[in-house]
Amino acid sequence: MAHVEMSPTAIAEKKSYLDLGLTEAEYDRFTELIGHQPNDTEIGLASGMWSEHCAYKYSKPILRQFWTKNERVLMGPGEGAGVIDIGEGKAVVFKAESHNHPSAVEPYEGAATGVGGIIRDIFSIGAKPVAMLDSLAFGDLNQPHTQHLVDRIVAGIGGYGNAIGIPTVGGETNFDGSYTRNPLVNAMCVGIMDKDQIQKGKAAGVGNALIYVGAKTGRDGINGASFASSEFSDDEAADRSAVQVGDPFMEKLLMDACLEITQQHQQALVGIQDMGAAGLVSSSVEMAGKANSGMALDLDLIPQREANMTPFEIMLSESQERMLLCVRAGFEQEVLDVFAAYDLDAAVVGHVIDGHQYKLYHHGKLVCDVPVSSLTDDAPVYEQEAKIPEHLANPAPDFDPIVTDPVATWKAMMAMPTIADKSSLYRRYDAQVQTNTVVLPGSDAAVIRVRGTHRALAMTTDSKGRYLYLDPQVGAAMSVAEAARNLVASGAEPLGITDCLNFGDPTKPEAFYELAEAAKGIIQATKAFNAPVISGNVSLYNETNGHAIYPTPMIGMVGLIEDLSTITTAAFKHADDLIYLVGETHGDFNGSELQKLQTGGVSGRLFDFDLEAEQTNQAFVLSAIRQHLVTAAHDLSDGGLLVALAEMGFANGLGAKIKVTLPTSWGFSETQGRFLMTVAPENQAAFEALNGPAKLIGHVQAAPEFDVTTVSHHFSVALGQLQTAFEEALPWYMNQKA
Amino acid sequence: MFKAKVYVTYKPSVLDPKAEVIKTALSRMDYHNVADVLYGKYFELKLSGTEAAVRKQVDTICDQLLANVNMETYRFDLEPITEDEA
Amino acid sequence: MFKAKVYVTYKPSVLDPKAEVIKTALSRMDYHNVADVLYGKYFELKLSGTEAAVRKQVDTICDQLLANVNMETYRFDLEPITEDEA
Amino acid sequence: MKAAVISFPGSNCDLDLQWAVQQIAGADCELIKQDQTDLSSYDVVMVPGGFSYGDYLRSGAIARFSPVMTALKDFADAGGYVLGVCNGFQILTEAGLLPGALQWNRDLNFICEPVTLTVDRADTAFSNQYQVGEQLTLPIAHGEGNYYADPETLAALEANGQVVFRYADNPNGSVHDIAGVTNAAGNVLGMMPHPERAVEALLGGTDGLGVFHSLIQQTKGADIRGAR
Ligand SMILES: Nc1ncnc2c1ncn2[C@@H]1O[C@H](COP(=O)(O)OP(=O)(O)O)[C@@H](O)[C@H]1O
Ligand SMILES: [Mg+2]
Repeated sequence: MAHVEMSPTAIAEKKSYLDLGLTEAEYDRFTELIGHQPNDTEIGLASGMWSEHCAYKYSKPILRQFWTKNERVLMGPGEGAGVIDIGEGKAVVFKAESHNHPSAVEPYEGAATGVGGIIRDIFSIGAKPVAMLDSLAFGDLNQPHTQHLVDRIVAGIGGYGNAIGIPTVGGETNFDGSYTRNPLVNAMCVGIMDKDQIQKGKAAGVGNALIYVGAKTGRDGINGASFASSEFSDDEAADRSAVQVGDPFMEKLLMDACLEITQQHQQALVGIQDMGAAGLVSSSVEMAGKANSGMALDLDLIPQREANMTPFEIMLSESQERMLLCVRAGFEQEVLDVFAAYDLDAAVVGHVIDGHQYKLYHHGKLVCDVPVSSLTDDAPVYEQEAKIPEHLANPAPDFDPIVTDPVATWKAMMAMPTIADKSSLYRRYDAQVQTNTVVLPGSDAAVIRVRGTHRALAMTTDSKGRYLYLDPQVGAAMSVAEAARNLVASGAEPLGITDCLNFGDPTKPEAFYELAEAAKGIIQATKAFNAPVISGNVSLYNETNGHAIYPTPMIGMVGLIEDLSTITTAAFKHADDLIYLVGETHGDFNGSELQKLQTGGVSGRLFDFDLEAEQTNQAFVLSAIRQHLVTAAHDLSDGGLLVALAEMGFANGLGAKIKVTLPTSWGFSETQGRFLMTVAPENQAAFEALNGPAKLIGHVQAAPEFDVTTVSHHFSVALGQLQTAFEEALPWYMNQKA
Repeated sequence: MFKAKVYVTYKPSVLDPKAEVIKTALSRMDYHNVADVLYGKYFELKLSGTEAAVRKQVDTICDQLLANVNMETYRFDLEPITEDEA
Repeated sequence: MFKAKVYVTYKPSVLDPKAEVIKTALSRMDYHNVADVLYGKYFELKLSGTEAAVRKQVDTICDQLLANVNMETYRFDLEPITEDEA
Repeated sequence: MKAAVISFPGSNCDLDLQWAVQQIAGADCELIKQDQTDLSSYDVVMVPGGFSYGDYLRSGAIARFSPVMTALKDFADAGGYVLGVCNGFQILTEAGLLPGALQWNRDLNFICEPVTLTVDRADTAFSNQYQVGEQLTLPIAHGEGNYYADPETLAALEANGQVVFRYADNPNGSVHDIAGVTNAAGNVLGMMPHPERAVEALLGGTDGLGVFHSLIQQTKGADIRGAR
């Protein structure tokens, strides 16, 4: 579908900018900013750069409030990714990105190119990507459409990550009806670098060159940024033009070559940035904007895959696997030679110029002449109206579960898709390439050692859409807390977070309310855990035919383990180890998996969250682990105590005998801030001397059986029965016919 | 009984990394007279039914299963075969 | 100038897992009149040279690159094309 | 022992192999590129895992046309030891240095998980530090690891005792549960599981170290750091 050019007057008269997602007011504002009637190219650039995806016009007022800096943060939001000091001269770089819309349209390539995009963000900072995580949310798994999405999205993530050679070490997979038509595909990449080699995406110094490298530009994914900034309807499912095919082989070459330049040709390099949303225009104009420079590009020099591309198409194409570099004058050949050695297409395509204009030439004609700031800093920002949604203003009555057959409920809970074993999915990811993965998927956080140091990094992603649906602020704080809890259970101290804010249409007051409230919760919790937001991404308009997803901020958190010997996993290690429950348990069921199991959905007022208790408990667990008093630790999350207990037993086939002074149903309560830990009998005294919020509830046993006493029941079940329910659920669902 | 021969290839605007790599290999084999490479999938299905019904069915199978119409196009030929050939 | 249409398929003795998956999918779509499925790769190459030379060259390209003769077989057709079509 | 690892464009386990041989097994190991044409200074040449040239046509199909492959063939013909792991195995079969071919896994999915192997031969250059019948746990990570050879080839492989490792619980559909196989002369081994991923206790096990220690033993000279 080629783009047909229109004259400036025709654009004004026919209001063709409306089709590009710009309003009349925005058109007028842009005309005023640039001082003339925009031509076809200029209006196209504005539509890309003023989309939510690039300009954050609805979310900026929210994002500004995030807490983004502490003593360890070397670089916060604003660049390709954030950077945190991890000691011994090293830094960790991480960011997450959503590819929800592309994956809904074309699951394999949408997911694959999402992975490719986030990897470019990491190596553009100068860091070697060492790990990937994927956070996925789907509709109910008994739908054939969902089964298809799960299969293809998982294939796409693996297809890219496995080929490029970055291990996918963790993530999450959640299922809820609200995601049926809007699956969430959020990918997170983590990189490691020497802390004195941080690169920025800037183009400074008049006369310095802009070098384009990577895949040739084609007509694929034109104006995907503004596509991602609108809602879906049934008609648009048939709009199939915005699809790109990922090329991990090309990206591997690009990554290796760019890292060679950032590490060995620093004197040549001024700035480097990947071409993501809104392709060439966003990367180039942002690089100029950050350095307050002017810029001129000659579009005839852009490597092109197709004939007769218009300036609009060249600038807004989202062809994958491309980077833009600003290179000091005189060093162009040195950089081109590096790329040539990797068999990559590279070309000088423009220069930094005097002044502040952004100029594009095509076939010798000036086709765009606008102030750089008209596309960057001067893009509109809107303060939206917020209104509390009806189901929050008048919540349904509390849910009070009745559990009469504890073993049957326990088995059914283990088989709930969100709880059930995900190994049939993550076994399709290479989790070990680069040989640094200490803790593989299947425990709490994944752990990667940092070569050349004594340290390791733990990482996790967590999102709790169900909780946010019932209370966006508290639910968001719980999402951050759960991420921290996963790290702590692995022996790590939280360093910082990245997020993907997956929400509905921000122009609807109810959806904006959810976004604004969620941000408040994130701010409270990130401060509480000393984990600032160093990067992130916003995905709005996750709606189909007017139905929004649950508000779902995805929290990607990275933590530091200073001593490799304190890495801890969730699996029981030895019979007779003592089992402790950390934290108080209440009857917390609104929003829980048990409510979903018994009623088919979630409703009511979300249960309370004691952030202070959560902090205290986490600090206690981490200190006990660091004193080598803990043989296994697992946080309590979906499905609560009994689910966590069973999971701890599976890996080594060890059972447990416990006694709790709680009603049976409370065994599935989802009260926050809790852990299960095991302690070797010889360390009991030392552990109890810590006087922490831990209660001895039983012990690990060699017999593969769980034996549980509550205030109302005494029951036991073979480990194998629970494990079968846990392991076979996903494969069984995936083979179901409608 | 019919035999359907189905050809599935990328749409022209979609970058095909596979074809690119094959071109590279051919030039390494010193074949410089190869101007262009197209890479696709090929299927043969044997189906029973009337020609019109089979044609419609193959079209649906292509659209929904054999081709990914987000980035691929397909075409097919039908030829009648006898039961023996099937 | 010639266009070579190359078909690469598994040898009959090799079980093709992809064809099996397609068969399963077809039966899930409730198409029970599909008797047989063959899955393969399809290539189009454009080459210059005399017919005999091109034929020999395409054969070599198939044998060494496009097919793995340990498990696959290939066949190809050549058709002359004009420079414009190339 | 002096070893080299060939880095093809798209190889991604090259550094892992080098790390295992050099830092862990303690032998000399260099990385070389696909355009190298002289391998005469090495005792062992390794072809690593990954996705050479994207594996876009068939895994290993394009790499075999690299200049280094001609040199590798000469090297193997002259009796040099060649180890291909995962994509390396695929490349060696495509190049005709090993019999058979690697097809899509039975369930068509990529599989990454630890598998149990049984050692069939403990008298090869690659397995002399193991015992016949010994069980090893090594990770696999591949989409096309389903080993295929036609019946005659298979019969010859078995008759000559060329199968070195077999899967205890076949994960991918390989004929005769073959996980690792040598050429007739016994100086070229291809295996789908990754020995270089099982050389450090921190990362979950050291069962793969024996492959590298075997080569060191076979080529003598170098001292073995840290016994198995
Ligand atoms: N899509 C996925 N990709 C990779 N790993 C996953 C995925 N889904 C789940 N996992 C892994 O499965 C384990 C359990 O996941 P989850 O139940 O979300 O953990 P938790 O409740 O501790 O956050 C974790 O190790 C997680 O990394
Ligand atoms: Mg957990």
